Amino acid sequence: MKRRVMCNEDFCIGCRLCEVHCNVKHSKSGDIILAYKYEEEREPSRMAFEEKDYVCGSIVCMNCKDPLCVKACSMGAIEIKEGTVAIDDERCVGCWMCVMVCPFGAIKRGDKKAFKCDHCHDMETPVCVLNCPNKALVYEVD
Amino acid sequence: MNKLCREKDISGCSIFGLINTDGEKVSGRVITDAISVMHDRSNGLGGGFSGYGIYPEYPDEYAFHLFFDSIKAKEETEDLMNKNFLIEYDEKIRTDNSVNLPNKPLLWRYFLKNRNILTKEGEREETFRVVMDINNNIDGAYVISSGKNMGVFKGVGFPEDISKFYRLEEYSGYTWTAHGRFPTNTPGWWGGAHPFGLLDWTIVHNGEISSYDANRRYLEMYGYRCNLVTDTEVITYLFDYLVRKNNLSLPLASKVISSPMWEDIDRMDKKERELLKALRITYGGALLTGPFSVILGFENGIMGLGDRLKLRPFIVGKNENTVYMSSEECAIRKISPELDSVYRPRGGEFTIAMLDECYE
Amino acid sequence: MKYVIIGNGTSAVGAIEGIRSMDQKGEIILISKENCISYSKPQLYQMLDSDDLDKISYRDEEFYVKNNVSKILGRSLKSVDFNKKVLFLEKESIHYDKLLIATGAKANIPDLKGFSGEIYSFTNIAEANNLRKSLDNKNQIVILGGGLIGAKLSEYLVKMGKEVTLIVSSKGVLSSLGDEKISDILNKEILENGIKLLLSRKVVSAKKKDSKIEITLDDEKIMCDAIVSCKGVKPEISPFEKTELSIGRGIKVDDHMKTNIDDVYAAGDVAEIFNPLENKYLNIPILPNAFNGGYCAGINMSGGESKIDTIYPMNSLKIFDIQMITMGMLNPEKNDEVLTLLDSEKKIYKKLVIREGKLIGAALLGDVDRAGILNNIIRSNLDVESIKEDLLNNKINFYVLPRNVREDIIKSYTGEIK
Amino acid sequence: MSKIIPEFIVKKNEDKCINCKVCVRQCSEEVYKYFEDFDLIRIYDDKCVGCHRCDLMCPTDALTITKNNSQYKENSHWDNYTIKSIKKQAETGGMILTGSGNDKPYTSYWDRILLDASQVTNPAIDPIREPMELRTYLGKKSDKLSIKEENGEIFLETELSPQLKIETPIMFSAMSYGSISLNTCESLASAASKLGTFYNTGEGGLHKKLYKYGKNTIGQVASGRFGVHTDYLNACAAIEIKIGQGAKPGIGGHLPGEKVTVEISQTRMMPPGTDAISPAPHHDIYSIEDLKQLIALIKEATDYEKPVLVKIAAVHNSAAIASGIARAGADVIVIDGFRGGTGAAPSVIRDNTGIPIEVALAVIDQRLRDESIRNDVSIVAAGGIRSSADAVKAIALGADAVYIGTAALVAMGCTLCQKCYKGKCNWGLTTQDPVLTRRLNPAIGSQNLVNLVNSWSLEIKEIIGSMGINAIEALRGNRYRLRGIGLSDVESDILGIEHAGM
Repeated sequence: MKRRVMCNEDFCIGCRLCEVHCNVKHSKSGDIILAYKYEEEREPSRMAFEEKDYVCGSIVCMNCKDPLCVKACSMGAIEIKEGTVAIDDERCVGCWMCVMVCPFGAIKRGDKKAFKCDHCHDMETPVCVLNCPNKALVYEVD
Repeated sequence: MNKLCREKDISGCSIFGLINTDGEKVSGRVITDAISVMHDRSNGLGGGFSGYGIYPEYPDEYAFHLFFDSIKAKEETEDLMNKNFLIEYDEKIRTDNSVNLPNKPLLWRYFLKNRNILTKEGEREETFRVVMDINNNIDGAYVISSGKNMGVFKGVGFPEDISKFYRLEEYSGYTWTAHGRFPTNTPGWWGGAHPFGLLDWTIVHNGEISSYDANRRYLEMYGYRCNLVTDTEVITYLFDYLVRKNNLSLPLASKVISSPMWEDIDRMDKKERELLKALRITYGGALLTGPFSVILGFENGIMGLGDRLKLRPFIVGKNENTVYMSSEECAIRKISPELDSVYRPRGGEFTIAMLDECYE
Repeated sequence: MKYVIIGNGTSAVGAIEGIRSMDQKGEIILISKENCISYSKPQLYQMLDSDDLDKISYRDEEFYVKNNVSKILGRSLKSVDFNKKVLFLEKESIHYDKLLIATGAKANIPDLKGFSGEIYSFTNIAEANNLRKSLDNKNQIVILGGGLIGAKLSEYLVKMGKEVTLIVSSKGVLSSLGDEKISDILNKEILENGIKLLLSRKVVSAKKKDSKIEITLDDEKIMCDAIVSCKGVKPEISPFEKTELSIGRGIKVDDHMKTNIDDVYAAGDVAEIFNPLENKYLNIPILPNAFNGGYCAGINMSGGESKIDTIYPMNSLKIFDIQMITMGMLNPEKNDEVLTLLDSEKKIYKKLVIREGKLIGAALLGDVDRAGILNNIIRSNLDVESIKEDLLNNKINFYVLPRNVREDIIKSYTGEIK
Repeated sequence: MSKIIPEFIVKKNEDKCINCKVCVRQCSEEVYKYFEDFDLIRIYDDKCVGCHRCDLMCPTDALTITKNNSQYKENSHWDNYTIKSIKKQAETGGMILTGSGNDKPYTSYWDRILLDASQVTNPAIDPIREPMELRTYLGKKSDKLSIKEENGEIFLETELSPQLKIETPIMFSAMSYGSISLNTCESLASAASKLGTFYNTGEGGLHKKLYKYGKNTIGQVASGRFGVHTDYLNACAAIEIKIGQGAKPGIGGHLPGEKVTVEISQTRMMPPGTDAISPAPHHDIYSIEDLKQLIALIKEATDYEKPVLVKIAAVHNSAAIASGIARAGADVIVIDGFRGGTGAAPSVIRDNTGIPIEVALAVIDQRLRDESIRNDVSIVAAGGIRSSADAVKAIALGADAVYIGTAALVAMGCTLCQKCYKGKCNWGLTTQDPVLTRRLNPAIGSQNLVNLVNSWSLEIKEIIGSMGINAIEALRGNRYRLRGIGLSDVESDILGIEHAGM
């Protein structure tokens, strides 16, 4: 099994709702208004939204066939679980070796630990894809 | 817009037809026996018959049956006929006035010969125009039948009463069709009863045409005027238009009127597909929808045809040299308890029985 | 098939995974001098205040069980007969079909004239434990060497409340990166955080004086309680020095991690791999190289075909508040183009080294996000002529790359685009 | 200072706003502006066109766009629209432009026509259980087929005129690449091909990306002759000569230079950045016989393989014009009613010129029948068809099929803000701005169109089934199944339908 969220940049409209919904999904309450207006701590979105002239797009972990981050992790804290490259929070020490090697820039630096898209592993389709208003984000499961 | 057209006839009905393919004639009593079995399918507001081969003494003259509302109408009609025809013989149609029927018009028959020497087609076209002319332009005159060696007998009443009124047991023909009517929205009037005849076409019809106005407006482009407020009129004209004016064979005409579904046409082999596609595209205005089964009578045969979904009953039976078509089997069994075969045509399937030969 | 791996570091783990991706059945024997499971060398600092090895374990016990690896731990290799394919330990001998040498590296410890006491080092668990145990009653620590280990160790020790003097022979810390600006920024950061930083100094001699140690530099004398040498590492090649194995600084391998002897491979800090960029053999002792080399060797040992990517140095390092990621060649040659961006206030520095239109080195200080995109540009040898200004002046952005390039990258890492 | 009162008020509910700035990023009219230093989203109501992109995109429904209640003093003669128009013209000195169709409260005859249904005497037909045929062929029909029977085999001797086969009597009307984006064109094209119907290139030529949909393309030849060349004519399944457009009869087209991108200029075969001006008339058609020549020319160029459509705006003497067009050799006549849409038109024309499609259609169909030439052409009704019911009524009045344009745009996102002429369509439809055009993903656009037409087709089947009809040709011209409501005798007479109760 392999999961991939692809962004068809021809149709990314730059609304950044993927980020919003990613935030909500990974908030404590799971409610958009509570998450944004009442929860004190909020993880930054796991999406990497980027713009360049007319081109924009949202990038999350692509679940490489042979992930460089897995090999570069100094703690052996990254492994592939059920088709998704997963960072073990307990073991990550924030050395950013993964950030150094990820060819898509999809791993983000948190306060002390790296984090990345988890492909909303408890859902059939990740929230960013579900909520993409122009279906620019496409979820592929092989 | 013709006001009458707006109040077109809607009716349930019984229909019956028989033909002796050897050309042996039977009395009008036979078909009266058959149609009267289906008494419950009519409500006394219309009944009628057509017989073929009933005027052997005038085989080459157009036999016109007419309803007149007034003597004036009769005189105007005769003036009009005289322009194109020689009236060989005319008489009041014999009736049994002991039968109590309402609103009886004046009934007259004429045997007409064309004054001009014409081809067969030319003769028929001229006759057609005269019929249209009378029906459209003479107030109170209606041509009920206009073919050769045949006639239509109809009126307001149960079929068996109509038969008695017209003394049908005195006529004998090789083909008979009959109709019992159950109109729902208009008081039955004599002209609205079936069969409907034009030239040697007669139609008895059970059903209602939901495509009526599409067909009517289509026909009006080609000189037909629909004044007699029945679907049956439209069906008759469609056959006339397709067969007489467009030279389609009866089977092809029925493929136009009850066209196969596109999905079936798509599945046919190329040659047949192209033909049926062309028919449907070209004569789309002649497609009939809505429930119907009809028996078309013509010079040398009868044809049964139902709608594409078979929404009205229709059955065909054969015994030796006689083919029967009926709304219900009981009517056939009544006059021919033993049958060689019984056949129930599918939706849109035509059945033709002709003198000398018979094919489905 | 019987695979023998000497060493239990990152490349050994890589090799086990590489072999097992091809061959689930073959016997794997792992021999290590160290009597513990594999641990993360870059995280050795954590052992300064704890003896809990689990905190820095690289793979847990279950890893060996799951991969069916027989461990022979705490034993060292005495000699080897490559002709007969036999390894000699202290008491036993082991036959191998395929051999991986992953013995790693050991600390460079300088001879200090006149000093007979202990010079600590900090390159493995034993050294780390030893240092920790000794630190209790020692307050003034002198660290020799301003490389990666030296700088980072200074930070840890000063955070533990020690008085740290860092003696660097060059003009700045991490001078080996070849970028003076980085060294300047780091020098400043280190000084600001209370470390006594002595630059361009040489240790002349040292001697014990009472309970203290007196170190004589070229221009002054300083007192301390302990000396830690962080003068880099050298490949651990001792068991093979007199064999027919081709050895330079480390064991020479080709791009398949193969040595000059059949069925013998080497990977990790002990190996030096031919680098076409510099046209010479390079020993780059960093973790991703070790894993990749091991993994590549593992695949080749078990009948597969794998070629190692061109290797170049890369590192992610945080000294106090300065996070930096460097990669490739930062020391430009004459015709190279160097683009830099500096914001001293925000402690942001960016440097790109471009040779013939290709990025060959990059350094990011402060904002290191999405460094991997640059790394991939180097690794994939992409043309950056048209995008270099963007790369320098804006946040690193995947969409800076032309579309076809981006699609190629996606395809090559993750498969066809539907 | 503008003296025009803003039309809309934009309200942001601060309790719900999460400051995600979707509104700022989505509004091309720049109603929203974010000031980073103050962490504030400023709202400029006067710029709002009421397209609802922002409130529909807002993830917390924090935005509402309402009509501005503050208006000029009520006056039934000098209404607000009139006052605003005058002020705008006083400020600018230009014509007032508008987009989409006539929105003035003229009578809609569709809404005054009711449909018949079967009861008892004639069974209604259940489209789920019985075949229900919507397939239609557009083109000239032979009056008579010549069929030969030889040795029991039947041969069709007549060669049919070229026909357009449509699986449902709904097509997408002409919208040019230029007036709408390429993504919008592609949505229409791909939907047409999935549905087995046609879309129309308008006067925009055929982009090379869309040649693959040629089988489902009607190529337009209009007065500017943009993008017309042999390959274009032959790539399309049929050619439509556009004489007029319902939204602006007698008015040409004007695509401003800034909308003429490189791609559009290549497609239209004109220099990029220059205004694309379609003249009001075809300058080679000053009379009906000139039209005949152009029809002949196109037929010659396409080897007599493709039907030629002629599109006219519904005007006062449409019936006579239609008869002329039929006799000039057109295969299909398209009549575009005064509710038809446009990318840009002077509002004075849009709102005051032409006649309703219902009326034009009824008189044209009757006129062609009176002349016995109804079978020589098919009739396509266009201009403000809003629903399957409108389509059914149009067909019963005599149309063979309908064109939908505005409804198609609405299916793809249009909210009828009528600002198409500005080229800043927030829904990515009537714009060429690369930031905006990407807002329509053709995969979604085309699916929405397919859904719309499929649901209308289902409804048409349900309606005709309820009438006891199971083939669309039995509905065509079947005015007996229509009844008027609230119509005067004259109106009933013109429409050729009886009043309800008759």
